[in-house]
Amino acid sequence: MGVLVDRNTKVIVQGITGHQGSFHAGQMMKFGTKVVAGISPGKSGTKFQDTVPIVDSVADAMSFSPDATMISVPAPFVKDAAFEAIDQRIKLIYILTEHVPFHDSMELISEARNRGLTVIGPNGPGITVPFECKIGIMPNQIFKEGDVAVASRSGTLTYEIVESLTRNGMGQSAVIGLGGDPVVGMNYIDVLKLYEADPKTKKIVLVGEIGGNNEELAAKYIKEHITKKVVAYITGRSAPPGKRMGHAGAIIEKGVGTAESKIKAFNEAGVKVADYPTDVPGLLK
Amino acid sequence: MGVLVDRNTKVIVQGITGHQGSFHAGQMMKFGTKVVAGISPGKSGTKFQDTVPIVDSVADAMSFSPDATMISVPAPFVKDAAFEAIDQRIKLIYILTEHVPFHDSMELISEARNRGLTVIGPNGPGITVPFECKIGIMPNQIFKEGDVAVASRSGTLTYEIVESLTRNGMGQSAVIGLGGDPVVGMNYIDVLKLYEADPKTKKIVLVGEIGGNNEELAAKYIKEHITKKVVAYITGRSAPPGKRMGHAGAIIEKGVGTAESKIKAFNEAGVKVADYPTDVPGLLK
Amino acid sequence: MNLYEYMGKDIFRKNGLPVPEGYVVEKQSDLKEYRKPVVVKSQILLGGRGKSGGIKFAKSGEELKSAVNELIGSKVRGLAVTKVLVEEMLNIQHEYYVSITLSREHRAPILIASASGGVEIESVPQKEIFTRVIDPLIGYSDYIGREASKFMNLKPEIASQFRAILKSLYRTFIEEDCELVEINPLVETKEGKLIAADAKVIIDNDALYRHKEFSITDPEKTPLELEAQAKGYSFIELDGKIGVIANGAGLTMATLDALTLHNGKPRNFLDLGGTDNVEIVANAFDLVLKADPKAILINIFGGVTKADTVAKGIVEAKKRFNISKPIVVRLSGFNEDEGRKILSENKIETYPTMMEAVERVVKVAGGA
Amino acid sequence: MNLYEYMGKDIFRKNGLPVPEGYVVEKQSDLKEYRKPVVVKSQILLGGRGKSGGIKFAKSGEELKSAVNELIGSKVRGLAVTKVLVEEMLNIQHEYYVSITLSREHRAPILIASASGGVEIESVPQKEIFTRVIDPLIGYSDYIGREASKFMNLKPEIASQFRAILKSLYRTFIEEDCELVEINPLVETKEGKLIAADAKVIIDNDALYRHKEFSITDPEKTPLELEAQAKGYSFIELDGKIGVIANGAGLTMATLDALTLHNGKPRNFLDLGGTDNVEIVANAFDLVLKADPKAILINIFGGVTKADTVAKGIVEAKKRFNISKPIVVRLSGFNEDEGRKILSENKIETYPTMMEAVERVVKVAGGA
Repeated sequence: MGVLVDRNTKVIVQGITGHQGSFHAGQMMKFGTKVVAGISPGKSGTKFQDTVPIVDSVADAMSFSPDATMISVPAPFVKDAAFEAIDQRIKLIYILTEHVPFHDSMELISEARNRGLTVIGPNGPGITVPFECKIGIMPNQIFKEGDVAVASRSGTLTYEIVESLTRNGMGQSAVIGLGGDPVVGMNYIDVLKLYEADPKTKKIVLVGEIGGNNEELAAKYIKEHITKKVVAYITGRSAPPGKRMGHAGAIIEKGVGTAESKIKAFNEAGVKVADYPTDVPGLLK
Repeated sequence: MGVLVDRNTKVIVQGITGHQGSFHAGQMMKFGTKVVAGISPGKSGTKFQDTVPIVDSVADAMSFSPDATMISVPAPFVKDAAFEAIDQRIKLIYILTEHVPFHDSMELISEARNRGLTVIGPNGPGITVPFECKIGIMPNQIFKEGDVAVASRSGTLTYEIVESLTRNGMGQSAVIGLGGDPVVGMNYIDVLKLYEADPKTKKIVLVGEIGGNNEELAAKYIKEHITKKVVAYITGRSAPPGKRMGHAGAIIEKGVGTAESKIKAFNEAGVKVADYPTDVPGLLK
Repeated sequence: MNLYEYMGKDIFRKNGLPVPEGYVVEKQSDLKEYRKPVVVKSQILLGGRGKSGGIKFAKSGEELKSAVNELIGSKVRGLAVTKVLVEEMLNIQHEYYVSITLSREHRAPILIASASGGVEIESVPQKEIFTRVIDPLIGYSDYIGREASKFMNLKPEIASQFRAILKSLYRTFIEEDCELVEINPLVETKEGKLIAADAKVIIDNDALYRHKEFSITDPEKTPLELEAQAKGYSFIELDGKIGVIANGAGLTMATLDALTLHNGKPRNFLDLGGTDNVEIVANAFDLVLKADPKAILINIFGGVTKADTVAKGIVEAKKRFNISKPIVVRLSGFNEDEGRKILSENKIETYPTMMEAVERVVKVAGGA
Repeated sequence: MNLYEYMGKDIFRKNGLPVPEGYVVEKQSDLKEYRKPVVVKSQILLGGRGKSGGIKFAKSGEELKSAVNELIGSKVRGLAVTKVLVEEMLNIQHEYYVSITLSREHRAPILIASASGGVEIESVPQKEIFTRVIDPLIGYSDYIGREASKFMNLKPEIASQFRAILKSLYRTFIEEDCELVEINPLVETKEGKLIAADAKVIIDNDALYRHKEFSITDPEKTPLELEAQAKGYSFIELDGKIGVIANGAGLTMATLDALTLHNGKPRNFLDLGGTDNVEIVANAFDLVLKADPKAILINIFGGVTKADTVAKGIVEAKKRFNISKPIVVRLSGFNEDEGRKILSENKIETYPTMMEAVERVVKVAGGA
C-alpha cells in the first residue's frame, strides 16, 4: 500500500459528467487510476468514455466496492455530495471544488472524522502516488517515481516544485495537496504521520503559505516526531497584511500567520526553508 | 466489575442541590455508592452532607476522576448538562429527569454514542448492582445480592418485581431501568449483551410495556444470541389504542406495539411471559 | 399532541410546504364567496373521514352552504365536528405518501415515502415503501431525497419538487419538535404540481414549552383530562367503574391490567408520579371522584413517593371530599408500616400486595 | 467580507444581541433631534478609531452637528469617512471582550472571551483569556457559557446576560456564515446591562451566495478590485510597478515573492485560476493595464490551464489593447511547446523558468 492509495484503489467520481469532473476523470484513467464508476443523477445506464458505468447515486455505486471518491460538483452541492459519500462509508473523500463555504466544510469534515473517514481538500489538487494512483488534478507528466513525499496547500505551486524535483532526478513517493481553504480535511500533521510511516518515503517537502498557524504546528510536530529529512518552502512573504491572496487560506490577520513566523518555526525545528521553489531540490541533497 | 458499575465506580451528581438530586444522592450514598462530587453552578466551595464537595461544572469535577454522572436537572436543561458530561467524556451518563423533549434526547444520545459513551435514561430509575453501586432512584431496601438481572422500561413496576424476587429469595446481579421515554440511551438489546457477558448473571427478567417495537426486537435477539434463561412481563394489555399511558413510551399507535404483539414475540423466542408481576419469580424457577 | 389538519397545514405553510388554498369555517357566516369547486373537510382527529361521510365536495355556492350545514354539528366516526376546512379542489394526477417520524430503535428520525399514497401506509406492500433513518446530528441532505425519488420513480420535474418538500418537511419535524409529520396524500396535480392535500402533525408533549402557540388545549383530551393536565397529573378517562390512583406509569398500567384480568374495569388511569406531598395525593381524589367511579383503588409502591405521605393524603381526601365510596389501598415500600398504621387508624382497608387489593376492589365495586 | 460596524450591529440586532440605540448619518440632514449624550463614530474598517480622532462625543445638539461635520469627509487612519454612527453614550462600568472565530487547527469554531476588554485582544495576557473550541455538529451549549463566565468572574446577573449573548453570538456566527463575530468592548453599564458597544463581523466570501443582502459591494476593495471581482478574477492592487498574471494562488504569491526578492515590486496579484479560455486570459490584461504597470509578467504552469491557450490569450490581448509595454512570459506544463511557439511567432519573450522571467521583467521595468 502506498500513502492512502495504491494501484488497487477503486475510485468513483461524483460529478463525472461535469466539465472538470470529466476532464480529470479522463486524466486520472490515463495515469492508471482505477475509476470504477461515475455518479451523475439522472444519467444512470450511460457510460463515461465508453467504459466507466455511470450511476445515479453513491449508494448505487457501492456495487463496485469503491475505496475513494473524487467530488467535483458546484460548491453549493459539495456538502450534500460529501454526506452522501460519508453515509456509504467511503474511506477516502477528495473534494476538488473550490469556494466551498467553510461552515459546510467544518460540518462534513467533523462527521467524516467521527466515522473514521479521511477527507482531502476542498480546493486542493488531490493525491498522487506515482505511478500507482492519482486522485485529483495534478498534471500527469510532471511525476517520477521516487522517495520524496510532498505536502502542499497550493496547487500550481506544487506542480512547480514537483517538476523541479523531477527535473533534478528526484522522484516522488507521494504528493498530497491539502487544499487552499481555511478548513481542510487533512492538515500537515495528518500527512506527516503518513509520510513518517511510509517505508518508501525517505525525504519530505512541505509547501506552505501565509495564513493560519498550521505550518507552525507542523514545525513543532516535525521537531518532536519526524525522523526523516524535511525541507520547506513558504509563499506569501511579500503579501501585505489583511489582503486575501487568491484563496481563502492565504491571508495575514493581526500578525498571525506571516511568512516570517512560519520560516522561523521551521528553522527552529531544523527544517531548511527554500527562498525559491527551484531551490528545494538543492536543499534536499 | 459488575454490569457497567461496581464498588469502585466514582459518581458525580449534576444538580445535587435540587430537591430530587439531593434526596437521591443521599440514598445512593447510604447504599454504598461513591459519590465523589456534586455540581451546582454558583455553589462551589460548599459541601453536600458535609462530605461531598460541590463544584460549579463538570470540568471542575474532573479532578475527582468520575466514571459516571447522574443528571437531575429540569427537563429544559438536560441536553446542556448531558453535553457538558459528554464533553468531559464521562463514561456512564444516567439521566433521571422526566419530560425531556425527545429531540433533545436524540441529539445527546447520538453524540454520546459517537464518543463511545453510555447513556441510561432519560426518565428511568437508573442502575443498581447490589450492593456494589446504585446510580438512580431505586429504593435501597428492595434489593438482595444474587444472580437475576432485570431490565425494565418502567420505574415503580421494576421495584414491584425486584421486591417480589427478593421476597422469594431470588437476589439480583444487576437492575437497569432503561427509561420510559420513546428515545432512551440503552435499549433491551444493549442491556442483554451486558447481561449475557456478565459472569454473575444466570437468569434475566425483562419488564416491557406497550409502545414501540423494542420488546419485539429484544425477543428476536434473545432467540439468536442469549443462552441464559429469560422471563418477561409486559404491561399495558388493557390500554386502549391511541391513548398515552402516563409516559411517552406507553402508547399504541396504528396497531404497532400492542401487548399482544410483544407477548407473541417473546413466546416465539421461548421466553415465558408472566400475567402478573408477582408471577415472575415462579416462572424463573 | 395531535394537531387538526388545518393546524398542521398552517405549520406546513409557515415552513414553506405547498398546501391547497383554503380557510376554516365554524359557522355559515365564515363562508367566503364561492369561486371554484371546493372540498369541505370535517376537522376531526381520526382518519377515514372520506369513507365516513366527513368529506364533501361542492361545485356551487349552494352545494358549499349545504355541505357546511350538514357537517358542522354532525358526528363523524363518533367525533363531533365543530370546524370544517374549505379548500380548492385539486385535479389529481397521482397520490404519494411521505412522512417523517421517530425510529425508537435507531433513536433517530426516519423518512418513509411511497409512490402508493392515498391509502393507509400499513396497507402498502413493504417493497413499495422507501425508508431511511436520518442522523439527527446531520439532518436531511439532498442525496436522501434523490435516492427516495429514484425509488419512487418520479419524473425529474416532480422529483425536484419532492426534494424541496422533503427538506421543508424535515425542517418542520425538527423546528416544531414533532413526533410525526405526515402528508397523505401528497398530490401530484394534472398541472404538474405537488401539493400536501392532507396534514398530520403530532407535537412532542414534552416540548410544548418551546411552542406556546399549541399549548392551549389538546383537542384529543376530555374536559376532565384537560383539568388534570392543568393540575399536573397524568390522567386518562376510561370506560369502567373502578377509579385508580397509582404511582409510576408502569405500575399504574400494571394495575389496570390486573383489574382487567380479574374482570374489573378501570374508570381511569392516574399516575401520581414521584411525590411526597399530601396535597398532591388529596387532589388526585378530586379528579377521580369527578369521574364518578363505584370504588377507588390506590396502588402505591413507595420510593420517591413515601407510603406515609400517601396515607396522610388519603385520610385528608376522605375527610375533605366526604367520600363514602369504598376505598381499597395497597401500600408497599418506603415507610410502609407507618403508612398502613395511619390508614388502619382511619378505618381504611389496606393490603400488602397488589393482587389482594385488586381482588378486593373488584368485589366491592360489584364485579365488572 | 468585512462589515462596517453599523452593518454588524444590524446583524446583531436581528439575532437578538443587545446594541446601543443609534442610527447612521451620511449628511447633516440625516441627523435626528438631539435628546441625550451621544457618541459619533466614523465608519471605517480599521481599529484604533478612538486614538486617531475617528470617534467624538457630543453632549448637545451643537456638539453633535459639529462632530458630524468634522468627521464626514475627513480621513481617519488614511481612510475616507462617508458615514458615521450616532449612538447613545453608555455609562461604562466595565469592558469585556468576546468573539467567535474559526480555529483552522481544529476545523471548528472557537470562542474567545476575556474580562479584559476594550483593548486589542492580542495585548491581553494569555492567562486572562478563555478559549474554547466548539464542536460544529453540536454547537454552543450553555455549560460553555457557565465555564466562561466563571473564568471571567462575572456576577450572577451579568453572567446570565453574558450567556444569552454567547448563545445569540454563536447563532449569528452560524446563520450568517461568519469567519469572525467580535464584540470589543462588550460593555457592562452602570445600570447593570451588557451591551455590544462595537461590532466586528466578517462573512465568508464563499458563502455570500447564501446572503444576497451583503453581496453588493465589499467595502474593503478598490474600484478596480471590485471590477475584477465582478468579472470573476482574484485580483489585488499593490503598490509596485510590475503587473503580474499567474495561475493558482500559491504560484501567484510565489511569483510576487520572487519579484520582491529580486528587488522588483509587483503592481498587483492576479490569479487566472484554472481556465482554458482565451477570452479569460485576454480580459485579465485589461485589468492589469488599468493598473498602469511599467511591465507585465506572465507566469503560467499549465495543468487545467493549457499553455497554448494562455499563449493565444496573450497574443489576442496584445492586439486588442495595443500593448506597447514590455511583456515577459514564463510558460511551463501542459502544451508548453505549442504555447512558446505561438508567442515567439508573435515576438513575445518567453522563458522556461520562473527565475529567468522574474530577472528579466525586473530589468525591463527599470528596477524597483
